[in-house]
Amino acid sequence: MFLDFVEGPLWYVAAAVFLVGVAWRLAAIARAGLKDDLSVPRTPGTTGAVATVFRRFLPHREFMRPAAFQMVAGYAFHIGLFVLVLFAAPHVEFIEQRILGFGWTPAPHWVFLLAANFAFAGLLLLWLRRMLDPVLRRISTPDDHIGTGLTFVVMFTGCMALFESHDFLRALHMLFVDLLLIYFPFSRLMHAFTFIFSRGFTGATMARKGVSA
Amino acid sequence: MGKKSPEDGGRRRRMMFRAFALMLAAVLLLPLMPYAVAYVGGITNPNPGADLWRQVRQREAPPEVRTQVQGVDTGVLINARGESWREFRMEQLIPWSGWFLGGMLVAIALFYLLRGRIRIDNGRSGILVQRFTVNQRMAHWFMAVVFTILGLTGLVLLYGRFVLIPLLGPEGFSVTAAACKEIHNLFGPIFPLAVLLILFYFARGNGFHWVDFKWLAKGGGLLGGHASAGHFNMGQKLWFWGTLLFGLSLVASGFVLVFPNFGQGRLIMEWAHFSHGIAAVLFIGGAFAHSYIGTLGMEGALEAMTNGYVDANWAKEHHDLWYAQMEAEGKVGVVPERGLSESSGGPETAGG
Amino acid sequence: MARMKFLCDAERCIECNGCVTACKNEHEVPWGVNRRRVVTINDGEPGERSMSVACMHCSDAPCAAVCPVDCFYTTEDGVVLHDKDICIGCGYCFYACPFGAPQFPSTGAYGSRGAMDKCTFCAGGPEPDGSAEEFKKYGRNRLSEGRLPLCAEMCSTKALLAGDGDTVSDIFRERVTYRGIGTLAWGWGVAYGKGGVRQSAGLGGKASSTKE
Amino acid sequence: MSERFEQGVAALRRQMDARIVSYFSSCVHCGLCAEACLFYTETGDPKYTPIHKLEPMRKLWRQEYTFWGRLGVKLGLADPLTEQDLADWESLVYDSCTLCGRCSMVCPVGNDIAYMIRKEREGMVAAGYAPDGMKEATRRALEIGSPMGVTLKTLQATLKGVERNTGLTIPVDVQGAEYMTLFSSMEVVNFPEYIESIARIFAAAGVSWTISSEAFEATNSGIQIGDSKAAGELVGRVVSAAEKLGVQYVISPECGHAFTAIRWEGANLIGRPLPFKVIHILELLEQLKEAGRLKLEGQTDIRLTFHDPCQIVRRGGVVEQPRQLLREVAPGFVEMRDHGVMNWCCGGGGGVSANERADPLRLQAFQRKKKQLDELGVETMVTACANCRIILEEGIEHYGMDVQVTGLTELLAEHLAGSAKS
Repeated sequence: MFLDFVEGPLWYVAAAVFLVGVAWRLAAIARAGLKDDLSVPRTPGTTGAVATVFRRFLPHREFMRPAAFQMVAGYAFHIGLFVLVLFAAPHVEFIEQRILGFGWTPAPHWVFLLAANFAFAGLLLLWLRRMLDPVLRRISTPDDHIGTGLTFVVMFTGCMALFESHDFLRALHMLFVDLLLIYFPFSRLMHAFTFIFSRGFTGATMARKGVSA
Repeated sequence: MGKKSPEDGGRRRRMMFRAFALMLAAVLLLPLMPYAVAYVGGITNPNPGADLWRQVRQREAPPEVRTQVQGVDTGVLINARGESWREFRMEQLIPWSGWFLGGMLVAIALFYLLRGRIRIDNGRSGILVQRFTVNQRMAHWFMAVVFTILGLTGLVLLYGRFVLIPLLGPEGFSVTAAACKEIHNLFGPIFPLAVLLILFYFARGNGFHWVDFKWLAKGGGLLGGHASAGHFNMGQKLWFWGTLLFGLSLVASGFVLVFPNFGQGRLIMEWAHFSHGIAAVLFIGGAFAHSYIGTLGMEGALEAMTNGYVDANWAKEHHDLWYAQMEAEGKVGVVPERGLSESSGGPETAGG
Repeated sequence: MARMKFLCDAERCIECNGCVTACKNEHEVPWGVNRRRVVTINDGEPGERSMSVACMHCSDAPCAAVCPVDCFYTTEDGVVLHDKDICIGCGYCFYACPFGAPQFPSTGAYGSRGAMDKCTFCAGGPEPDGSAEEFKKYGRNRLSEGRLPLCAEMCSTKALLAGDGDTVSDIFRERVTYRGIGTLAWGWGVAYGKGGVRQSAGLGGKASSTKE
Repeated sequence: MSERFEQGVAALRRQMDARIVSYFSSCVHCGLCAEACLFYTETGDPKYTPIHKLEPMRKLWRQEYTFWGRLGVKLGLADPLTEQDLADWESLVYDSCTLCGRCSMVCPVGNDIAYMIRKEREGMVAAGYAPDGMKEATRRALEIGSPMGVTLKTLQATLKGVERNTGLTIPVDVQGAEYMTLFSSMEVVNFPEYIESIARIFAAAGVSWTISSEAFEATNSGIQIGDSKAAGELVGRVVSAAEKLGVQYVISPECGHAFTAIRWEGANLIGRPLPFKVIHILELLEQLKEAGRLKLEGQTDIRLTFHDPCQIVRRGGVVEQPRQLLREVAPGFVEMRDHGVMNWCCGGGGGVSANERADPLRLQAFQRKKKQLDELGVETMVTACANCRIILEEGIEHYGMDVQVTGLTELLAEHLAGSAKS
């Protein structure tokens, strides 16, 4: 019944908090408003905004070296997590049965393993750097550690439940998933959505100036 | 079906049967005697299957067999090594490693009681020297985290039946063991990365020199007088090379064990299990000592791995040659990267 | 007490794989799992022998000894069974088993090893006898219905014997006794052969060569 | 809580537009911006991490735009923004940021950190936490018309000298001229060569231009200190002068922030589109060259490099023009390793040069430019910003380097076809 609770009532609450919270945070951005830029643009801001959203997936050539660690570890983590969340077989099944009503082909075993390893290695390295690097120690907030830690625990319990024979392990995983969903809108994890706006705003401004940012 | 009968009853009945069978055989074989006599110099009425079955039972080279059932080792009629593997695991690995690891803990506790915490004799000078870079510390802690996760889950699978089932019950332990198995299998493939990082960031300064053997002869300063050491002393160097050796053997054997779907047979898996178990237990034992001396055992050692800086007096007392070198290079007393302590305090005033 | 045992008479087994098929069909085992297999020694050569192998329900079962989660148990009838809810699919029983009996379905979500599966001597598992759940996990429980394993019952040559070890060995002993020396019908070597018993039976080897 | 502080917080709150709210929401504290900031790379001090300089503004955002922040401050669990924070951060916000915007180029989530600091300064200055040097400069700009205290008289004296040297008449207050030029005080005082150069070039190219006696100052201290009101006032003066003279274009001189101030912030500061087009002198020169009106002759064979003024290149969008112009006259032109939109700042932009207490830090940060120059081994550096030029010269002198700094317009004027001087 623990499983029933975390996959039932708590899951609905968590999903609701997540959806409403994210909407609220995005609305806060909209509510803050933006004055029209009256300066005469060199190139249109809209295309610049779209371009920068994509361009910032890679650092500038000149900045490849300083950004090498963050890029390698960051991508290992993010791509791994992306594959895990959307293509792990039990997730596809859950999405099909509980959320969308349709599913897709899950990742094969070796892809899943690779993704999980990359995600864990990346997240661990990023977290360790946060705890060891003086710059990151200076700028990190409790939220950074809670967000990272919660993500780690969700991934960890997810792997614990891989054998799929014990409901308790599945419930444990779901519990942390619910907690993560509830925590999400109030935390740095929001960057998963807001990065589009940030890049877009900067891209628009810079494109107006004729600079590809 | 019938109730369980006492053991000796079964034996008695078996003996009776044997005796009976013998007599029966004798009676039945009696008419064959003439033939046997007729073939003197030949063989005496063998069971033609006997050679075959002897061969099958032979542990060294079982005959080749065929089967319609496809799968790993389906063509092996008798798995000859199974029994020796069982003996290794149940009668050697588990008890001996238990004694070894327990002994390590006892030895460390005794050492602590006898020697106490190794202090910085001259106290802290307040002058810092950078010992490890951010990348080195990251490599170290990455290894530490992955190693701890793998070690703990591995030990649960090794001793859990004897230690945890009485505590958690069979169902409770099954949940634990299933989780541990999955975590162990999943973090296993990350371990090579940790070994590589250690190799990459710590290989420099871990070559052996004459001074290291002198250090060893003096028992690292425990047996007689001050033992000189460079950036790493003999103990650390042995630990580094041990990490590589154990690490590589764990990685190699681990890969054989973690992916049973490449068709490797039991023989290879059992060998992998031998080396995996032995290397892991030795590695874990070493890690006990390593963690002790790096934290509780020695004042001023842990900070080398947390913020990267050590006190000059600590360096002089434990790594005098390295300290002298750092001094010569003017790297002693260099103001460390600020912000070591606080994460969100107000800034110091900017220059000028 | 009775100790349930299998005994395969290699002199009778004709490698028809009827036992394998019967087992699969009766228990609806998952794809890739073969609780029973027939192996043939010296296939296609003179002296070829076949025998049907599955879990032999050892008295001192190595699988049970090495299981890290201790999921094996022996029933009153001497049948070695295991609890799939406790099994973690580690594969250690497979290393220790002399007969290669433990099987691992790769039907888990990740194609990794699922809980171990093996011959139950048609005795089901820890669930209530004859329950649907028991059938799903372990297959049919014939023993509780007073019937012997289907593989043996289906064996057309009655090579595969199952039942109380004492009874089975009695039957076998009787067969051996009547059969005399091996497959050789009584007196064959004498009647048709020149080179002695072994040669006439088509068995090469030292004895016959020295005879030559 | 002082009234000044209240005003500061109110000013800071007004800056919280959609951009800043999304920027703070996106920041994951990855620390990459530190590697882009020359104050961090040259000191190794983590407090110079760009995003850390925004801590006061982040606190305000947190307590007003986030759930935990709101709750925490109400319950007294989280510390709210205090006056002490502003006092503590003043030096970080003003001394160790040149608004060069290099961090804005590397942020993986796309935060425009320089923009945020520019906005944070609005709150700082409203609360009274700004360096005295910059406050003074702003006061002078508002009262006298120039941050360096250059008056019309000074300009006239300089122009006289220019007329003497060039033999040309410098047009002042010519109604209906096509272009109105602005100068930075530094050009008037330190680099009259620039004025001479454009006079020669315009004469040769037949450009109809003028100087306004009412508004000739291009610099805008309000932008640097972060005072929109002052900045708007300063832009307003240029606008009214240009309207009076009826010019089509206003030329922004070789001065970095002056270009940003009028080209990109100008219209927004006065709240209406500018009644003229703003063109940077390098853009104009490039256009003239393309149109064949600017004829160059002769080439210098020395190896030289170009220092990109941040506000003109990265933050202004004039990236290719200086390079095309340079290649015309200097085949020995080589680029520094990081150039163009990823250049390194001289260390004196964003008002740091007007802030005396930042001098030691600025000179330390100059090591970055020194490394770049040492790597190339050039002895001549061309730039297009009077402020950069002064800072570069100071740094070069401080480190005893053997590098000459010159303005791009001057270099071009030297190679003007039929030029008397070449």
